[in-house]
Amino acid sequence: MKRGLLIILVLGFCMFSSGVSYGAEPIKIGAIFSLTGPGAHIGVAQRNSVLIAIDEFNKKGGVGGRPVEMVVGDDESDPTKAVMALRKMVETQPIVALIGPTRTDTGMAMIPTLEKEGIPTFMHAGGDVIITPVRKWIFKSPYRAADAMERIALYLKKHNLTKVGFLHASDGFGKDGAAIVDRLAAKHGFEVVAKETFDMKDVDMTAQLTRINARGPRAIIIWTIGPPMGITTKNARALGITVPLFQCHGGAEPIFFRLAGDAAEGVMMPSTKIVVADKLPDTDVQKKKLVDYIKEYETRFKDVPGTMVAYGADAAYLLLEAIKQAGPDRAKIRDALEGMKGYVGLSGIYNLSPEDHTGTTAKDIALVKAEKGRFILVE
Amino acid sequence: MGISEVILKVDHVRKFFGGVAALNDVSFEVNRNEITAIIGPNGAGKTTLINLITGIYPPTSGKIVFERKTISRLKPFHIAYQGITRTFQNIQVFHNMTVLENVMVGLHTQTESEFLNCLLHLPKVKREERQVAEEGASLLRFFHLESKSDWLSSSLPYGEQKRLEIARALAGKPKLLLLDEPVAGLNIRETEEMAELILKIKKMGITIILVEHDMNLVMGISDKITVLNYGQKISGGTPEEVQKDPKVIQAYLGEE
Amino acid sequence: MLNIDLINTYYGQIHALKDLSLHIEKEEIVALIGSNGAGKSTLLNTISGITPPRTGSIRFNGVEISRISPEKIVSQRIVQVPEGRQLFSPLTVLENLELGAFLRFSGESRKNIEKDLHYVMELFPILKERREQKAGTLSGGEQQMLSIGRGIMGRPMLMLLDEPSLGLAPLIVTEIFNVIRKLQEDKTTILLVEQNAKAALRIADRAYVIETGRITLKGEAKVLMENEEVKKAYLGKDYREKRRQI
Amino acid sequence: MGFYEQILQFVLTGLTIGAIYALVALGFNIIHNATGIVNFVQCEFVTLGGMMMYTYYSLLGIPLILSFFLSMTTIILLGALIERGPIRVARSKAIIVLVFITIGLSSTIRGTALLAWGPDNVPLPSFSGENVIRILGAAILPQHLWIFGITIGVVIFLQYFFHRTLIGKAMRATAVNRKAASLMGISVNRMVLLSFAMSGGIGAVGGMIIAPITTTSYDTGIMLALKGFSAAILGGYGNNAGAIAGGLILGVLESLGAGLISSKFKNAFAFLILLLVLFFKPTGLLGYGESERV
Amino acid sequence: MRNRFKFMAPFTQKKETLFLIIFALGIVLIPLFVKNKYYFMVMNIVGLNTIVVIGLNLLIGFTGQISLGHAAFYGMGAYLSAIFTTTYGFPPWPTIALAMIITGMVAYFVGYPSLKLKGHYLVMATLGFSIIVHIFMVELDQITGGPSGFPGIPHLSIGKLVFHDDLKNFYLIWTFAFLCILVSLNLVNSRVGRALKAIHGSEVAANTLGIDTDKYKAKVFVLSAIFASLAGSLYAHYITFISPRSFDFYYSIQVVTMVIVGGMGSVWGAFFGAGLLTVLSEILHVTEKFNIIIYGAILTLVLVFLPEGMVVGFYSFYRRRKVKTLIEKEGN
Repeated sequence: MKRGLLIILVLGFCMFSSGVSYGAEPIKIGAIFSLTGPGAHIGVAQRNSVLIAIDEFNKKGGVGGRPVEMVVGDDESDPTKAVMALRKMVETQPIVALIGPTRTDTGMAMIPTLEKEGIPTFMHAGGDVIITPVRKWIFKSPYRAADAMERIALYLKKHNLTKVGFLHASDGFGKDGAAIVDRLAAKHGFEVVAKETFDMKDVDMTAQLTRINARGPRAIIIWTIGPPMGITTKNARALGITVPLFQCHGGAEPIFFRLAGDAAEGVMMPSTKIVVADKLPDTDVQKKKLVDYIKEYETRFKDVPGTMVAYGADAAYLLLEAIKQAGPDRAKIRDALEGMKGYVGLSGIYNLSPEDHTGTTAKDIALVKAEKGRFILVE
Repeated sequence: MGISEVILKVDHVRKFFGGVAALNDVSFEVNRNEITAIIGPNGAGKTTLINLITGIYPPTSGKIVFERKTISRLKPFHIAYQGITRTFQNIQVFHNMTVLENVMVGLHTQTESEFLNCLLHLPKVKREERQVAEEGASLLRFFHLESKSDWLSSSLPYGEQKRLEIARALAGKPKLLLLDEPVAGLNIRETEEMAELILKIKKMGITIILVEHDMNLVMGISDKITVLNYGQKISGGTPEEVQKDPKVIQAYLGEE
Repeated sequence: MLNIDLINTYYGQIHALKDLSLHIEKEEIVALIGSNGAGKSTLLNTISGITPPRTGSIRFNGVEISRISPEKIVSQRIVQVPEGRQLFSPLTVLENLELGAFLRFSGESRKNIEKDLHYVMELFPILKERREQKAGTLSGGEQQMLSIGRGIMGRPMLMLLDEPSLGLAPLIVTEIFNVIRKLQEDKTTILLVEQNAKAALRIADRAYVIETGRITLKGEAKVLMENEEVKKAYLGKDYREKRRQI
Repeated sequence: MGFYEQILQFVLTGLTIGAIYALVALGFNIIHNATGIVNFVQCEFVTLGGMMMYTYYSLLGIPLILSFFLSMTTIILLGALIERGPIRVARSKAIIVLVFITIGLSSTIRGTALLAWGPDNVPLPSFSGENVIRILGAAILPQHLWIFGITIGVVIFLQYFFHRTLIGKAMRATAVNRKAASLMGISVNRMVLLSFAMSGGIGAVGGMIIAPITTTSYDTGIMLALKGFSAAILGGYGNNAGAIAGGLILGVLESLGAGLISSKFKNAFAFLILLLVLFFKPTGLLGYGESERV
Repeated sequence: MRNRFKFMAPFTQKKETLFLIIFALGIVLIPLFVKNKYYFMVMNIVGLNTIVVIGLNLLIGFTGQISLGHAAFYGMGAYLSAIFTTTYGFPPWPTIALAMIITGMVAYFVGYPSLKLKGHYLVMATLGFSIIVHIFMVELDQITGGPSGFPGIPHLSIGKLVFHDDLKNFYLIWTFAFLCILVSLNLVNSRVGRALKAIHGSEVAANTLGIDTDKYKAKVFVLSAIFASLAGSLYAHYITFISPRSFDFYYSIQVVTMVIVGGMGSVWGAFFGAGLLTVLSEILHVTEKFNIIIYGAILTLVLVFLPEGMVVGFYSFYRRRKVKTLIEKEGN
């Protein structure tokens, strides 16, 4: 709460000094992230990303002079705590919408309350279960895992790589991917020759990779987020595996190079364009927005934004845009979100609809490759 | 006293701990309503013998018969139900419970409420509780502990803890009571009180086995004595016989 | 050399030593006899600092030692050979002996320690044969010898021997008592706690009889040997009188 | 890769991770032998080893070897501090109370580490490059060799320490018989202090040598330590040879299980072994039967 | 003299009846004053934790056997309820009972061999068991929904009354918590309760007094598992979503901490511990990262300085002072 209070004070001071909308009552939106616990490495970056979007929005005048204020909660990466944090927010703050949470399980735990209370929510969680089936009040900003993997499948098809090994974490995200890869294999005509799993806390996946490698795959897809990305990459290289290696759409983060070290070289992954913004052609409609955002993020947080930041920021941008259009009314905000078409975000062009609460498609996704400590666009 | 009846028979009992014999071929009998003392120098195997009788561990060979029933393979709690209870060399009163509760635990074999009944506190349990509390209180009166029945037993002075432990053992209405060094650590006055107490218990018709180092006490109150040394029985008989037995004198005082 | 003055020691809630006083002169063997549970071992542990007295004083060569830690007392050269041997059974005989000299390694030359090692091996030749064996594999008598040998390695001025004859065959008891006498000749002062009263009184200069934490008799060992009271301390008085009253 | 090469690969990687389990198990043993408790702070010793190394080497730019020993020293001091502080001050010396004190400390330290280094995993460079070495068709990294080498080094050091030095012998003596040890003038408190310091050092080494392969974060130690504990139980709690055997066996079994049967229940496997050993042979493979001692 | 009056018995039965009445009144009256749904949710979580902690306290505090595996039983209750009602359409109330029975049986099979082990061996056996259960929750995703969790669990209902909001669940959960406290007090003040305490005091002595210690330990372990299972089922039907994260190793540590902090061997201490630490962790929420540090520090400090737990510890401190003044008065 102290931090929340601090933000209010700072924001209040900014408004006062700039003379904009003095005395106007702020519109509150809730934001729940995994600031501690196993999801914290993503949650903290996401909070930062949202902060930038909101400040930018308020600087432009907010909603008819009323600033937007973010009320932050921590779910400690725990479903029970997530519901408690939400319940607390709903009871104590007049929030009109919610951003977050970070994880799929915390998100799922919050859904019953959110649906009952009728709070338009933009989640950051990766799992597609959140929007399948489409729920009235729930949206999610990261790419659908299926779309991201489809991006990989297109590459496989183009280069005629028909035998694929699949290694995934045993968490929700990893298992989700394991189901998707089977569907896509049928659709795009490749064969999953081996499928192995590991625990997020494991420190060595050599055994699994050895097993996969023994089946002679032409490419290996690894579906996980966080530290195991580095370990699997290193293990694969240590085993002398030379076939193309793919990580998931959560991997294009600066930390990937630190985790995987030299082994990172050549690993491909679907990503938002934020990691390759400077290499985009000037004709790209997203380029200016990306470059500006990166600059702001780097000066403010002394850190290079990765793909997770883009998802986080987009959730905020879309929500703020909807609030601007609809005013501080939950139902109207929801309707505005659902009607959002062609919105240029950091992750792609969003076309939300009653049938689609994510709004991006495989076309928005870039395929990037790690090369000499940076990401480059593959094609 | 008439013809004495054998209540406990220890029959060629051996106990080995990892190859070392703690008891080697020990046999003796205990008569009903007598005080039988087991004495012997340190490490003679006295406490081992008590532990065997109360089932703490089984004998390596041989058997122990109590009232015509072989008890040498029974677990301690079974043996308690047969009517044998005991005290311990280093007091084992339940420090986490009150004085009264300690005695009430002693009444365990006299009652039968089990988990489900107790959880629901059925009328039967209520009745049993009242009865147990009354019996406990009367036992405490007998041992002059009634004024401290609500005390945590750990707060009692040492001598009273010793008494409490005997009270607890008596609560199980034993036919045979084993006392392991009941006066160790007591002063002379307390020792005399304890001697009276033990004789009083005997008067209640309870057979007693007494392991004790205080020879004044042993010689004073026992009817029979069994002497152990190096895990073997070296002598046995009345106090007068034992006191005169050169083998006993040698075991205690060393060789001439 | 050692002066114990009116000490009271509690063992948990047991008042184990009651206003106990005794003294030991240089190079004598003093025997402390009494039945089990009389407080003999407690007294040794009180001197060694393991169960410090609640009141009273213990002075060693004029220095108060009743409030200092066991290891400091060992460094004063008071070494106890505990009852039941208390060897480090998974360690070898040699290691056990070395540890007996634990505190001396920091202050003395290795040569001195080596010399004492030879001395112990001479006293107990069997230990030399078994030097690399684990202490736990020795026979009872050998273990007792090792325990005493370990004590000697501390180069004590005062050695506290707790029941060295316990559980040993008569022949070995004789051997051990011979060694004790030899130690005295080599200028070690000895406080000997024994249940085997006769053997103890035979080699002691003076003796104390302890009963329920109090000294009940003291005097020249030879005198005490003849005293009937000693016998009673072990085998008890006749209690029958009392019993009839009840 | 043929079947036998695969097996070899599983065994080799299993041995690597097993070596870490063995180190952790040794750490558990040393404290157990001195005090009879399970020290949950062992988890944090492992974690902090890696994190301190990262701090000294990557953040402060201190040379690798120096960083290695600096980190070790830091954790040794931490271990000593824990003994000198809460463990010695504790009003109750009941084993179970002490065990829960270490659980509390473990969580306090983990929280502090989270605060100090943040939630992200951080990398450590390999000690000598990342060129793959081939052994009969199986591939390993130079870091694997370092792990083997340093583990063997630690084992030799411990063997030397416990059997050739006076202090080491005194520690063994204290573990066997506290009272006799203090009668020899050995300070039991100091030996316990030393045991905490040593297992801190050993845990830290484990954390440091595995970090270049796995990266490290504020909570990497937990799983490693719990499995290290399983290894200690498997080998016979308190027995150092057993700890090493238990660690290696567990590592190899895990690797073979994941490789040949299924990777799904790999972690369940370690704990299933733990349960089976506890139920059917609580003394472990090489134990002294010390479960009775508790 | 100081030592002799260390302390007297903490609670008497008369006081317990009084506490029970106050407690029941509290449950009825609190909703009249509190309107904030968030507070109700916090209190509901306190209630659920209370049920688990009371059961665990019977095991740890009274019988002296430590378990670090109760997250597994809590989780089993939740998952069995969720699976049977949601996937197979069983009616909820019988399912809760069924879950309690199944959990109890599993607890027996784990407990019986484990409880023969002493001290930390028991701790590690239960810990190992709970990690295995956790892995099954994650890996058997066909049945459990895996790590993403299990959504759509129905609310409980009695006839037309559906327990769908925080207030209704407040009454439901606290009624069960009240019943658990009641039956625990019954048990504690009975033949069985005394037997359990005796086992804690001295297992050998208890055995020689006719108490079948192995059987009693296994039974109380099963009972505590059943309590945890009940709490788990209520949790599942209350939140309507469960995931393995809620039933991991940390939860086990958390509930054991509640037992220890509240005070071992006191039913009210268990309630106090559950309440204090649940509310505390909510308040500490604002300190974000300090949360885990403070939690650990509390556990450490309580154990170092008040090993009897806070309730019993402070109580005995108070009694000691009272007794001391009594003695001083007598002296004058």
